[in-house]
Amino acid sequence: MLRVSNLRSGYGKMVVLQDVNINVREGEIVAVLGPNGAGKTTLLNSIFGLATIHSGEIIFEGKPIHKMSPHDIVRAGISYAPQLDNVFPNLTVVENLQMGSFIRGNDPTIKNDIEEIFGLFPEIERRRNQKARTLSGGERQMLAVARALMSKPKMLLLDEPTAGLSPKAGASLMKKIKEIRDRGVTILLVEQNVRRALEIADKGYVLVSGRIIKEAIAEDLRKIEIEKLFFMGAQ
Amino acid sequence: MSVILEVRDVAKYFGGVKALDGVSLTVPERGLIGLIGPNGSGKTTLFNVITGFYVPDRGSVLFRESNDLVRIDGLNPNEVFKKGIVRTFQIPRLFNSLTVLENLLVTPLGQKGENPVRALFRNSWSKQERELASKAIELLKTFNMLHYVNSKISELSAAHIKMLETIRGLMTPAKLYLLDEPAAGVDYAMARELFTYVRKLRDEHNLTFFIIEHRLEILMEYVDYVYVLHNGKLLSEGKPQEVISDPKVIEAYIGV
Amino acid sequence: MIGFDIVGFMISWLTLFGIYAILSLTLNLESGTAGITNFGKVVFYGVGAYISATLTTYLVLMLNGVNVGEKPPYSVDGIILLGELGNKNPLLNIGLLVLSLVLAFIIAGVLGYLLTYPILRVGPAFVGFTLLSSGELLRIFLQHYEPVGASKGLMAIPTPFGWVAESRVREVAYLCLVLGLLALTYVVTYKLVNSPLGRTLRALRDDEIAALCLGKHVPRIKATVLFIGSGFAGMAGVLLAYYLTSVNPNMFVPAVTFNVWAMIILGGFGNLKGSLVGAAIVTFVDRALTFITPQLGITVISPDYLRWVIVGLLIVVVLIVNPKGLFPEKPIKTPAIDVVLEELRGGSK
Amino acid sequence: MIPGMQQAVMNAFQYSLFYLIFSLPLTLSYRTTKVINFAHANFITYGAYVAILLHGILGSNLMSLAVIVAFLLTGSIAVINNMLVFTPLQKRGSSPAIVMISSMGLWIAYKYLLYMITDIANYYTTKNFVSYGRITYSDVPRGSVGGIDFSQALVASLVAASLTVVLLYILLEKTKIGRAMRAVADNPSLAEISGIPRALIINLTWFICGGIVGVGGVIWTSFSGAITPEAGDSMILQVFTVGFIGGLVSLLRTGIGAVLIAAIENVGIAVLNAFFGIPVSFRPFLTFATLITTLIAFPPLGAGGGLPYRFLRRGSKK
Repeated sequence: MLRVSNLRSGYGKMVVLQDVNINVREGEIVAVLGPNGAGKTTLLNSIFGLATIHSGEIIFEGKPIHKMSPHDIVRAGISYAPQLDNVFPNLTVVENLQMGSFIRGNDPTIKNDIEEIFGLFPEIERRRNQKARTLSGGERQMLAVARALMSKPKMLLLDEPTAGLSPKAGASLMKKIKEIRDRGVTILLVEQNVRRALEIADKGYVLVSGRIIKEAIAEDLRKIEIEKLFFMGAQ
Repeated sequence: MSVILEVRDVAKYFGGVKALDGVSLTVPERGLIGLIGPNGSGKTTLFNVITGFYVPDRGSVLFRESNDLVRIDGLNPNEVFKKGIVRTFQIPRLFNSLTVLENLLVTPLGQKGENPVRALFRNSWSKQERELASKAIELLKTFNMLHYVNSKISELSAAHIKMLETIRGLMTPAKLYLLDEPAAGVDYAMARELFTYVRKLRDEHNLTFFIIEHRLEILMEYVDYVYVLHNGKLLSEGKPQEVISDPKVIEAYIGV
Repeated sequence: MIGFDIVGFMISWLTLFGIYAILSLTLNLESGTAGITNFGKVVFYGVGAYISATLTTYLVLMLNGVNVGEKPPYSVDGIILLGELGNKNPLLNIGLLVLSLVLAFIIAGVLGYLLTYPILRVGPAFVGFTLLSSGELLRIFLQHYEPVGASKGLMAIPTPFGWVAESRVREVAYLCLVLGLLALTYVVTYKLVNSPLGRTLRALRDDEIAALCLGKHVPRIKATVLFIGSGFAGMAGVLLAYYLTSVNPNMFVPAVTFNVWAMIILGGFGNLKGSLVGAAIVTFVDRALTFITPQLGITVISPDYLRWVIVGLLIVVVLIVNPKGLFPEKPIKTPAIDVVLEELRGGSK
Repeated sequence: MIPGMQQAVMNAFQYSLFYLIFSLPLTLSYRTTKVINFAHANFITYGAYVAILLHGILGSNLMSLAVIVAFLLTGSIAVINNMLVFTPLQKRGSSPAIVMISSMGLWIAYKYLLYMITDIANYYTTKNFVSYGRITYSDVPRGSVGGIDFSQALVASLVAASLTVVLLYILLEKTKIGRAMRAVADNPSLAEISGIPRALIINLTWFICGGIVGVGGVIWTSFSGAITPEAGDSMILQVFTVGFIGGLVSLLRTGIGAVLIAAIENVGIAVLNAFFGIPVSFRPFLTFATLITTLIAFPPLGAGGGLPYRFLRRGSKK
């Protein structure tokens, strides 16, 4: 469904990612694991047209998307929940969700979808008419994921959705991500929290210092000590 | 070893966000000290407090001046620099329209030609200027960057930009260097080279380094001691090996 | 084109060029090199002009024993008296010129220094706006302040060379004075730009925060630059007042500031030679329009308005098409370059 | 009681309405587009001249007609400025200061273009458009209620200011497009990620902001006794100071700023005039003093930079 091949990208002249190859099949949860600063966010930004792509290509459903604007990429069916600055702080929770469905125009089913999403995230339903800036970190993460779902994407990019959450909240969010996949949305998940990610992922990539150093199905990854890879890198 | 920098119970709040919530730590002279922690743990805020960008809401920052530790919190950034603290930024802040040489030459304090009256009389400052230029050239030679001497910053690679930002402090008698993610965006080999230089500088010039770095695999190889910040508090500290195996650190980084 | 006075045209163009070039050189130092968004250049220009006008008219009358309480220089009597008394004593006239230049430099400079205080910590928009509105305030003040003639301004200002009988000689002498001061301005700005100070100013423009972190006292440096730039602008104002022999508040509209901006944008930010060329081109267009439009029989459109429209569009178009201007900024020339050259030459052997 | 105080309070009320109409769009346009638009004054003047030319050339006495034409014209000017100047500059990565300087260029060009238009209009009609008298409209009521005189200007500006506040509120809070405008202001990159067409939203913002200010310009012709092509310029000190009080972000604080500046100017100068004999024409000095105080005491660090420099060192010595 999504294929990233030989990607070399970064910001301006700064090259962050080198030779990155990633494959995501429909219906999968693919986790990209790696320590802080490894380039995980840059990978998602590259897919979403927010980073500078020096070479390589990104194909989504057979169409190259690495030259498209973020706006067109949303229309193509990908949605993105960034880790930071992921809500509109001065808009209410409901308004945030409505913004997520902007490309759907005046679709009458949006109202239903909002309620449905609140069904998935009852924690934020209680705060539906509050400004997003009053939300806690965990609630913001949920709102960000919820907002991204509102465009009815075929594929969802998630950047460390559980960062800064308590273990309990993190685990429950992961469960919800799995639920979202079961509703038919393919998920590319970037995570630092290896164990939590591998609980739900089908496949994983380990990204260290801008390079993929390991690719395996989740079961195999669970067996090795990924921490070592994190701290010591490939060398 | 005597302490060069001491942070005492520093807190900094932004609205309800506790960016720093009572952090105390010390940096010894000639140390190569790491500061790590997940995103948003308050590392850069701590640097900002030390260098005078922010006034801490509580606590104090002390810096060694001859034999005493004096308070430097609340000073303006330019005054902090004069005490002997140089910092670099996560996103390097060089002067983009100046050449590499000019970026180095702009750094030294007390240049005669910076006085507007003296600037009019070239003779009064040209000798000093030549000396500084020789010093800059020596520095560039040491770091294998002499061929870039007349290049604009935009012609440099990311690694060289990071390097230049670090070495421009050497144009002045600075004692403590605060480096904010020197290896970010630099490839592995260059990052190691950069850290090797840092170690060499420490050894040869008796400098002290306090380094924020996410790329632990590189950092851990070079530093003597590591502090770990998490949610504005000191989570752990110790020798690199101890910190890596500290369950609290693993939990903060990797999760349970 | 019958009776087209080419020499007269050249003299008037060059005089205007000289006055404006002083402004453009110093604005380029402030804004091009040091990055201060000075939208209030006209304040210091106007202050200089009014200082010389006020000083000269009052002193000429008073030293000739006229009671300025009864016959102030802006009254009809005063104007007539100024015409009679103004150009008798060469020494007095030249002395007044020197006094005006010195006072204008100091007062305009100090004003520039003081005006930086409230704006040191805020972004370029606020800096620009504060300076811009101080220009408007100056104009309102002048319009309502009776001792400087309120909205009529001051007229019949005795000129430094008023005692010279031959008008062409007088004009040329004045032109020499203007070009002399321009040369001084050029030398000073050139030396400042090509010095460690100039390097620090560019650093400040590129990244104020980084400069502050390298120990540069950014507020003080900015204030000093505005002192120098404003001082010279004050002197340019003196030259204007004597050239036109009259001043009034409507000469100092914000458009004057942007006329100078157009010059430095056209010539190139941070390039002094560019500022000279920019000033030459813009003032030439100005003079040419004034000379040509009446000859073409166009009376509907005032050349003044056309000029300002051109100035405004010039700013916009140059910024869009070629933001570096005609002459891009050059590296700073200090002895450091020689050291590098020696080193590189030595290295190749 | 200070003589003329009642009049001063009435004036303060009248001016606060004008400042509302002129400054709310300034804040709205900055926070959405991040452009400091010094050509804002042109919208006021062009709005006023729409009314004047309609009145002087076509003999129209209808404010409603002038309002419609002015809204369309000044709104379009704002969009054209954005499409031809601001957006190309921003796309090329020009600094906010450069974009701001370009708006200065636009300001000068538009202003003197209007002078040329007035000259041409004067040539064909032999009417003086460079200083045009107050216009009395046939479609705006006036009268006196409870001893307070409701002039046409007061009625019109009261209606326009209320409509501006109410309609902006409905637009921004209740409609999808308006929420998208707030979203773009709040977090431009997330807006883009969410698929909101930012360029379109920004153009729309310009159109609305330019249009509202133009309408204010039309109403100004029923208030000011002598309208010149500088009419807008004479108000930018006040309008920008009001905007700066709102930090160019908060519409609510901008509204408060409008009332505050109108009060300081009108009531303040009445007091100073009564006690110290300071001429009423010096009232902009009060606004300037407010501006300087705002900048020193609460330096707004947004709007393109700011320096972490403190003149008074707090907390360094205990």
